Amino acid sequence: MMTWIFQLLVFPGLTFFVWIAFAFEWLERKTAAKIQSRVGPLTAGPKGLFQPVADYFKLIFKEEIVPRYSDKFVFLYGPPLYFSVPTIGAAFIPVLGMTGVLSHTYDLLFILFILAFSVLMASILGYAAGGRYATISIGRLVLQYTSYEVPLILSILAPVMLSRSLSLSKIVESQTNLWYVFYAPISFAVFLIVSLAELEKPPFDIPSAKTEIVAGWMTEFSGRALAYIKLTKNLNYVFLSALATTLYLGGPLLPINIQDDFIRSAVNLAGFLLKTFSVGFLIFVIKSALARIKIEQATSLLWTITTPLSFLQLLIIIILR
Amino acid sequence: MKLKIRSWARKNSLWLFHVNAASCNGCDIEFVASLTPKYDIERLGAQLVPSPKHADVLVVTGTVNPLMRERLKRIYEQIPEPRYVIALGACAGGGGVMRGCYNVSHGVDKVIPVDLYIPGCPPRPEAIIYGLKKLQDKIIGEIHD
Amino acid sequence: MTESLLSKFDELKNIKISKERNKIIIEAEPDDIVKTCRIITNKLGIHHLVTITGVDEGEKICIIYHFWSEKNFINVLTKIEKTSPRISSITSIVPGAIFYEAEIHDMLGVFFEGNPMMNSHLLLPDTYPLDMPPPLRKEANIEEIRRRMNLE
Amino acid sequence: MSRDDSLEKSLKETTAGLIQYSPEGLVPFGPVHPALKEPEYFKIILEGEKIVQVIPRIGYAHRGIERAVQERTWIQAIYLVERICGICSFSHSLAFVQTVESLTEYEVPRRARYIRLIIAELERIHSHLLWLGLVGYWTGFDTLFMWIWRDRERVLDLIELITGNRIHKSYATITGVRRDLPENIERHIQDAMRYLTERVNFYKMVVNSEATILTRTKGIGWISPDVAVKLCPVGPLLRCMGFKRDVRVDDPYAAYDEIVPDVKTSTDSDVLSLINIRLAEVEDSIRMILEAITGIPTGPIKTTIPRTVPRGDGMGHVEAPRGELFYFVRSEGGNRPVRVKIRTPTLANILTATEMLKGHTLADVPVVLTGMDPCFGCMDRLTVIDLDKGKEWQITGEQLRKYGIEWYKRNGVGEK
Repeated sequence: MMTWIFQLLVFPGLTFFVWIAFAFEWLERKTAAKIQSRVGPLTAGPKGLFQPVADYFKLIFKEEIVPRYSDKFVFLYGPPLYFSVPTIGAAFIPVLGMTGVLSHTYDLLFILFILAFSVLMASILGYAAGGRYATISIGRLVLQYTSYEVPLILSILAPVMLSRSLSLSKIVESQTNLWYVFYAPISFAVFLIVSLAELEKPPFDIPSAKTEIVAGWMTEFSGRALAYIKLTKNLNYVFLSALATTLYLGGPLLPINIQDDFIRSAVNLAGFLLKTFSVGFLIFVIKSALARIKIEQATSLLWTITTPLSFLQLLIIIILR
Repeated sequence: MKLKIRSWARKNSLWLFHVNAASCNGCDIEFVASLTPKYDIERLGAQLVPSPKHADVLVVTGTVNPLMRERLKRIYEQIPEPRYVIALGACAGGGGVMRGCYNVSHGVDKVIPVDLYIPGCPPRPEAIIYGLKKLQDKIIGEIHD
Repeated sequence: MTESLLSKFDELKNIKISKERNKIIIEAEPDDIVKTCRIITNKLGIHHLVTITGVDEGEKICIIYHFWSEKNFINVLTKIEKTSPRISSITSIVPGAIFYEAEIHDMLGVFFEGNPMMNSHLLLPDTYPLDMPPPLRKEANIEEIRRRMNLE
Repeated sequence: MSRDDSLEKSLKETTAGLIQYSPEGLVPFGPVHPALKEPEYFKIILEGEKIVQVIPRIGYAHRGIERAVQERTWIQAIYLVERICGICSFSHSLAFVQTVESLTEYEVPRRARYIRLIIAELERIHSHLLWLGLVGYWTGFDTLFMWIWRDRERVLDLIELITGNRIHKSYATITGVRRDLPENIERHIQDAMRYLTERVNFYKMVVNSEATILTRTKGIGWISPDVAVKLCPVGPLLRCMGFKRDVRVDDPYAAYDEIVPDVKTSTDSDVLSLINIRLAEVEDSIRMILEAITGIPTGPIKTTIPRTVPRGDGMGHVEAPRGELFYFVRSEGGNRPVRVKIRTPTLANILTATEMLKGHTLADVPVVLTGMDPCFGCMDRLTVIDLDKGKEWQITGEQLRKYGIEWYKRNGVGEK
């Protein structure tokens, strides 16, 4: 029981993922800056490493403005709830061994639910805050969600079919010999594209397009609430990268055989971090090289290209087996 | 300790919201230029945010004409505390070359309180970086007092 | 050049045409302004209205329509009384004139009959005192205007 | 005939909209909006995501310069008019100075005319690159924005080297320019131009091949040329509709009679063609600058003239980066102008831009509206959108229904 609580709270659980989320934001900003031939954050901590921490603490200590026409209860208590969504999801990710902190037979169904719930929470938050930019933003968010959910489920189905299991630990276990990215490369690509849509990053940053609708559904939030929302968005980032790692890159497992338990966990941890940051880095590079598209273009792209591609992958798997 | 963390966080995370209050664009393009590769104020942790609700620093350029006056006040009120105002350029500082025109306030400080003036017509990006540095010093000093 | 131009305007009386460098100046009566502009656009085929200028000349307000064709400015000049500054709008002939006319309405208080923007401000703030003369009139006192708009 | 009718109807709607507002689906765009660095207010009426009506309210950057110029002497006025706009500041001073010169009969030395051409073309490159970078920003392509602005610094460095300032150059004066070219400038210009040629070719490749940019710009903002020409647009906006009109060729000034610009046109009349026209103009400017710097004559850079200007009406125009910039100056023989009228390209183009927007979606607004390269600082000298927050939405919504224009007046006064 104590190990379980320790795992959940400190290592490798909530706090662990929060620190990775900060590191992800730093990496995102640094990568974007390097691609744009800038320097990026530099003065906060070594190489600006503590920049996201500074942003977070500053927001925590700031005044929180509650708009007059907002739903005050949801406005105040929604952001912590929103924060909890990817945190619970992250507990299912195997980090040290084959299993995560939480684990059961139907992990993936729960994770799909988590991904949907995150969008739902965003819509509720935007709705509670009110304002016309939020209204347009939610419309786009929901439309985008309905377009990418089918390719998302189809792309997750590939590892499920290959391992014949819905449990993450089973999926990781069956990848000991060869990662699924080699069996199902198309699905992996589709998963990355869908991740961009889920994370509202270019070219799918339509619901928070700042040159059109200010900050979308986040426009009205300030102070503590904004700190939670920003952190949650980074956690989503980590969560999706970790999920890609688990489903396609063999989870934390590295092709090394070690007997000692402690050293094996340490190596697994290193493997997990390496793979997650690589996937994250890949997403940063893709997003920096693209412009935003329009919502109808996004919908047609997701429906007419990614969905048939995912089907094609599934068909190949069926034929080859 | 808490104060130290707080002032460190505030100093290193200045989120800017830019308002062009009837300016000639000179200051605005120099301000945007200070975000771009050659100058890059993101090094200091500053970034441009789209909504005043997310901002810490209000950067005002221009001569603040009567149409923009009320807008400016309203935007200022939307910025959560603690907030700082930078008056960028000669026009925002005190009217500049437009002083005496019928549709011009003589400076931003006639409308909202100002923390920092960056003079110049327009100020060079180097001056803007120096100004931000000054603001950071002010923030640290302010909390120790 | 001026003669051939003059022949185009035969249906109008009281018209004077002079040329100086690349400036052709057509002086017309205020009532004939729509007809003159129609001749310019239809008969001469000049569609590019550069702008409309209004000048306060003391007792009269001079309104100049600047057209540009090939190598020349064609200026239609007309003068209206300051006491009743009204003139018909040319927006039915040149739709692009809407903002130019509205600008003169703001700046000199000339009313263009037929222009839909005549009861709102184009450039001036809504706090501009209505009983004060428009800012580009000679009698407008800048200091007084500033005081009235609470800018001092 | 039917086309004319539909234009008239559409215009009537626009202008009627200036007076009566419909509260449903109204989205304010400005005056303080992340897409526009300048304050101007466009009320956009939507049906879902489709735009049915755009209503501009200009005046957020109005300062009253036309009146102030009348209280300055001829020389002081130059420094005031160039502060109308920070992007095309040299075009403003050049247009004013040329208009005054047309009144005075003094010849501008040939070397000064060449130097004017060089600065005017450098400014055009700087302005077009700035705009293209912002297109990247508006379409959410930050990398393109940063790269272009980095390259733009090379042009600003050159301008600083020649005139002593980055933005407001204070360089033109009546009958000449204020300083001579510094030594070794030829080498600096050639280095920078070689670098820019390479970069412009790269950007040409990027905007014409990068799929996300193409989907955002190709076919967007289409307007029928027959309709548009009646709205009197100028500059690249007119050239993208196939009209070969450029003040530098139609009415040569500076040294444009000796170094003739190659006017590029397109018949696509969409945002992509605007980008391509502007990039082609940048290439042409590079060529003209190189020609001018190699063939520059020696001699004086200005002539001394009395402080008064003879009586008369002067008209002058230059091709600013955004289009035709027109000045009217009336002198009564004194040491200061009696009336200076300025018509900036943006005021001429804004009506066309609002027409271009109709039928497109909200996502196109920043791209189309800024596709004309608005410079509201210019327009508002005498003349952008609204970031009102949700809490005001409901108040104004009620007021709109009740008062119509009354609301409009009150909104300027502002209610919290």
